[in-house]
Amino acid sequence: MDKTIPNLEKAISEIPDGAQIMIGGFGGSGAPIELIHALIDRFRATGSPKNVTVINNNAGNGFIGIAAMIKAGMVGKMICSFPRSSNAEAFNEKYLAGDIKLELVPQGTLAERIRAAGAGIPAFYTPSSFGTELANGKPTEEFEGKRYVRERWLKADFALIKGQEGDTVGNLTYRLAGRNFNPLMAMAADKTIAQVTVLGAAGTINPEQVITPGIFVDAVVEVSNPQQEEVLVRTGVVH
Amino acid sequence: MDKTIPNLEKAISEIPDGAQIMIGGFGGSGAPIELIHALIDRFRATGSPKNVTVINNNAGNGFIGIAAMIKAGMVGKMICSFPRSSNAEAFNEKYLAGDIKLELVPQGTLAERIRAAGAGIPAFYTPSSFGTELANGKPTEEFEGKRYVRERWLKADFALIKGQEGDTVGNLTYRLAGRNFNPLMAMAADKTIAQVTVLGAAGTINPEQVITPGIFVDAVVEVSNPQQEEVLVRTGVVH
Amino acid sequence: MTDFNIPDVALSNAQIAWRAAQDIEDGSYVNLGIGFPEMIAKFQPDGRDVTYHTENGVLGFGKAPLEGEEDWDLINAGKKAITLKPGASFFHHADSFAMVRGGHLDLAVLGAYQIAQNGDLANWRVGSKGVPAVGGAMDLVHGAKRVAVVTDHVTKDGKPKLVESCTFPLTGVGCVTRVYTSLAVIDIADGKFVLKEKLPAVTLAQLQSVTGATLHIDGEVADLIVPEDL
Amino acid sequence: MTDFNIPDVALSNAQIAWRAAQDIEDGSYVNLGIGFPEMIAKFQPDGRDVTYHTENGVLGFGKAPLEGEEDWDLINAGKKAITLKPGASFFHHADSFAMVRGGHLDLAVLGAYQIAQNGDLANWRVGSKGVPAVGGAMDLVHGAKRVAVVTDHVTKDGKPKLVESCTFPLTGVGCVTRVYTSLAVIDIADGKFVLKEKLPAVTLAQLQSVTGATLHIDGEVADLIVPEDL
Repeated sequence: MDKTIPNLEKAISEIPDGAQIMIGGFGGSGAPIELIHALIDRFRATGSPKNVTVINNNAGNGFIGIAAMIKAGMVGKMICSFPRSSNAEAFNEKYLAGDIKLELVPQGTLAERIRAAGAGIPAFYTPSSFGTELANGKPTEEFEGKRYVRERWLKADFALIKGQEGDTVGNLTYRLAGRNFNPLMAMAADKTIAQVTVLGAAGTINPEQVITPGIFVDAVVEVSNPQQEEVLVRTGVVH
Repeated sequence: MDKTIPNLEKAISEIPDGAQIMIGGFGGSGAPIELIHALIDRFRATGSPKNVTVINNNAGNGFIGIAAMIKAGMVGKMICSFPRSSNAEAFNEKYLAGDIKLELVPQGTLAERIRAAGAGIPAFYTPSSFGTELANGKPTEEFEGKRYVRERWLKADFALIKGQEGDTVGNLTYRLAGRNFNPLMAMAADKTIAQVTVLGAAGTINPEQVITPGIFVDAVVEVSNPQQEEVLVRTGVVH
Repeated sequence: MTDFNIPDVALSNAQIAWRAAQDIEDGSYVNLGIGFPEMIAKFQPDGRDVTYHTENGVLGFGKAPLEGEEDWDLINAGKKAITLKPGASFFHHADSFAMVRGGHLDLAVLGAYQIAQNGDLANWRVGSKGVPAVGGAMDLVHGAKRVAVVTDHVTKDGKPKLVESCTFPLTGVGCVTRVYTSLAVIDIADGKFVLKEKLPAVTLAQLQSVTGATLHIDGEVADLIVPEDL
Repeated sequence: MTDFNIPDVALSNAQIAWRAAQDIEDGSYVNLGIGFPEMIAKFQPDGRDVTYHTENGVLGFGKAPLEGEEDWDLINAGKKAITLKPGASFFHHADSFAMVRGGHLDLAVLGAYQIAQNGDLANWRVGSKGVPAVGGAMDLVHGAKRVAVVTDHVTKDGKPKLVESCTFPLTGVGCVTRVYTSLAVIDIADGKFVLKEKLPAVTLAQLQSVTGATLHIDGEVADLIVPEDL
C-alpha cells in the first residue's frame, strides 16, 4: 500500500472545480506551500480547479499560499476564524468587493467541527459563541445550568497538509507548532494529500511517535526543502 | 510546578468515599496496578475510600487490580463496556447478587464521552447504539438521513493512569498499546494521578513526542518496575 | 423443519473465514471482531496488502508472537498478544474509534446471533440474564464502509440465524450488507436477503427451509466452493 | 462628562499589564490574548512558575527569540516567534481548545471594546463594516477558571468601556469576572461592577462619571498603586 506520489503536479491533479479543500497551517507555520502553489499553477494553466472553498484558520497573507490562490481568482469561499490581518489584502479586496464568500467560525469550534467530521460525530455542543451573532440560527441547549450552541461537523473533499517525517503508508509527524490543524484535517477529508520533508520506508517512524496514522492519509509527496510561509511573506515573494 | 509525589500512599491519599474514579488500561495492558493496589491497601487499613464508582473498559480480571478492588468491597458501581470475561468472577458474583451497579456503555461511546468531558463538550451525537436498548431514554436526531443518539460527557473526580516516561511537570508518554484510555482519562478528571516507569526532569521528553501534556496531570509518582497486569492474572497472583 | 442434515454439508468456521477472506481488498483497512472473525486474517490471499485495526489503539499489527515471546502491553481487542508490521502506529481510544465511526475502515467483520433481512444485527447478548457486555460491537457496525458477518447458518439447535426481524437485543440497525454462512453467501439490499452463492450440495429449497426470511435471487447464484482441507 | 482629565492620571498599558500580572498565581496555566494582554508575561512576578498556553498548540513557551534567531514554525497565536521552556509540549488544535474549553486553564486575559456589568464581553468587532475576524476569543471566554480583561477605562474619544449592556457585537455572555483598567480594578459579581481598587488621584465620583454603569462598593476599596517607571 505505497501511497507515495512522485511529484506535486500529480498529487493535486484530481481536485475538481468546486471542491471543498482543507489546507493545514496556522499563520506562517505548517502550511503546505508547495502543494498550494502546484494547485495554483494548474489553475493558471488549465482554468481548473475554479470556485473552490478553502478551509483554513486564516485567509492568506502576502502574495503566496492561500493569498495567491485568492488573488488568482480560484477561491469562491473561505471558511476560517481570522481572515483579517495586516497583509491579507488579497482576501480583503475580494471580500469588500463582494467577490468571495466568508463563513466565520470561532477557532476552537473550527477545530472541533473538523475533528468531529473525522470522528463520525455529526454534531456537538459547545459554549463558544453562545449569545453572539455567530450563533444566530443555531440550536441551543442547556446542560447543568450552562447554555451551549449545537455545531455540525465540517468535512472536505480534499485536505492538503504538511508533515515533517512521512512514510510510504502515510504515517506522519509534524515540526514544532506546524502541527496545528494538519492532523485534524487529515481525518476529515475524503482524500488527504500530504507533503513531507523527509519520506521514509514504512516503519521508519517509531509507532509510538506517529502523530497521524496512515489510515488518514491517501497520498504522500516528498518536498525535501519546503519553503517557510512566514519567510516568503516577510520577504515579499510573489507566486 | 513540580508535580512529583514521593510515594504511592501519598498519591492516592485524597480520594474520598463515593469518588468517581477513572482507571486507565485495557485488558491486561496500561493499567496503573500499583496505584490501584495502594488504594486497596488504604481501604483495607482505614475503610476508605468506600462505595467508589470505577470507570474502565473492563471490570477486572483475576484477583488483582480492579477485580481486587471489587472483591475488597470498595466499589459501588462500574461504568464499562465489557465486564464479562473468562476470569471476571469478582465482578460477576457481586453483579449477579445485586451488590454492584453497572452502567454499560459501548466502547467507542465510552471513549468519546470521556474525551468530551476533557474537551468541554457537554453532549454529542453518535450513531453507536441507535435503535438498541442501550439508547433507551436518550434523545435521538437525524442528520443527513442517518439517525444518531445524543450522549453526555463523562467526568470523574480522579483519574489513575499509567505512563511510560513522565517528567516533573506531568508530561507523559505511553508504552505500546498501554496507551488506550489513559490520555483521555487524564483530560477528564478533576485530579489526575499518574504512575510512570521513568521519571525525568522537565524537558526530558521531546516536546513533539509528548502524548499527554502536563496541564492534564496533577500528580506524578515513579514506579520503576511496574507489574504487568496480564502476567499477574495468568499466574494467579492475589492482591 | 429441514429435509437435509446440515452438519453433513455445512462449512467449518475455517472454511467460512476463508471465503470471507477472499473478499478483503488489496490496500484495505480492516477490523476483525473478537473470536471467530479474527480467524479471517489467516486466510488473507497472497499478494494483498491489508492493514488490520484493533479497537484498543493499534493499526498495522501482524501475527501472534511465539509462545513465551509475548509482550502483554502489545495486545489486540481480544486481549491476545500481537506483533507489529512495519508502518504500525499507536493511538488512544478516542482516535481509534474516530477511525471506526468516521468511516475510515473499509471493512468490519463480526459474528452474529441473528441477522435480519433489513440488515439489523444482534450479536451482543441473547437475553436479559447474566452479565451483559458490549465492547466495541455497537461502534464497529457503524462507520466501516462495509460491514459483514461470518456465522453458522443456523443455531446449535437448528434455528435460523437469518430472520425477518431479530428477537435478540440489537447491536445495530440496518448495518450488515453481506453474510458469510456455513451454507451460503447472502447480500442484504433494500431490506431483502439476496442469495449470491450457495453450496452446490444444497438446493435452493433446502436453503430456504433453514432461513427465517425469504431468500431473493437477483442474477446468478454462484457455487460456494472453498478448500476442503481447512 | 468628566470633571477631570483622564490622560493626566490614567495608567499606561504597561502599568495595567503590570497590575494584572500581580494576580497570576504560582503554578498556574495561563492564556494571554493577542496584543495588549501578551504584555502581561513581561511583568510576571519573580518566583512564580507560570505555564503559558497558546491556541495554535504550544504549552510552556518562553520569551521571544533574538531577532534573526526566529524559527517561524515556532510561533504563538499572534504569529510572533517564541521559544520553548523545559517541559514544553506540542499538540493539535483540537487538543489545544480542549485545554481551553475543558476548564484546564486557570486564567485567560483578553482585551475589550466593552464590558457589561453582567460580565458580557465585546472584543471582536465594533460594527458590521470591514472584514470580521474572531480567532479564539469566543472559545477563550469559556472554560478558563478565571477570565479577566485589561483595557483603558474609556475609549479614545472618552466614552465608557464599562457599560450597562454592550452595544457592540458580543464575544461571550457573562464570562468576565475581573477588569483591570487604566483607572481601577473592578470585579464582576451577581450582575454588578464591584470596585476593588482605584487610583488614589481619582475620586469615586470622578470614576463613576466615566463608567457606564453603577460602581458598587463591597468592602474596602484599595489604592491602585503601580510602578511609575514602566
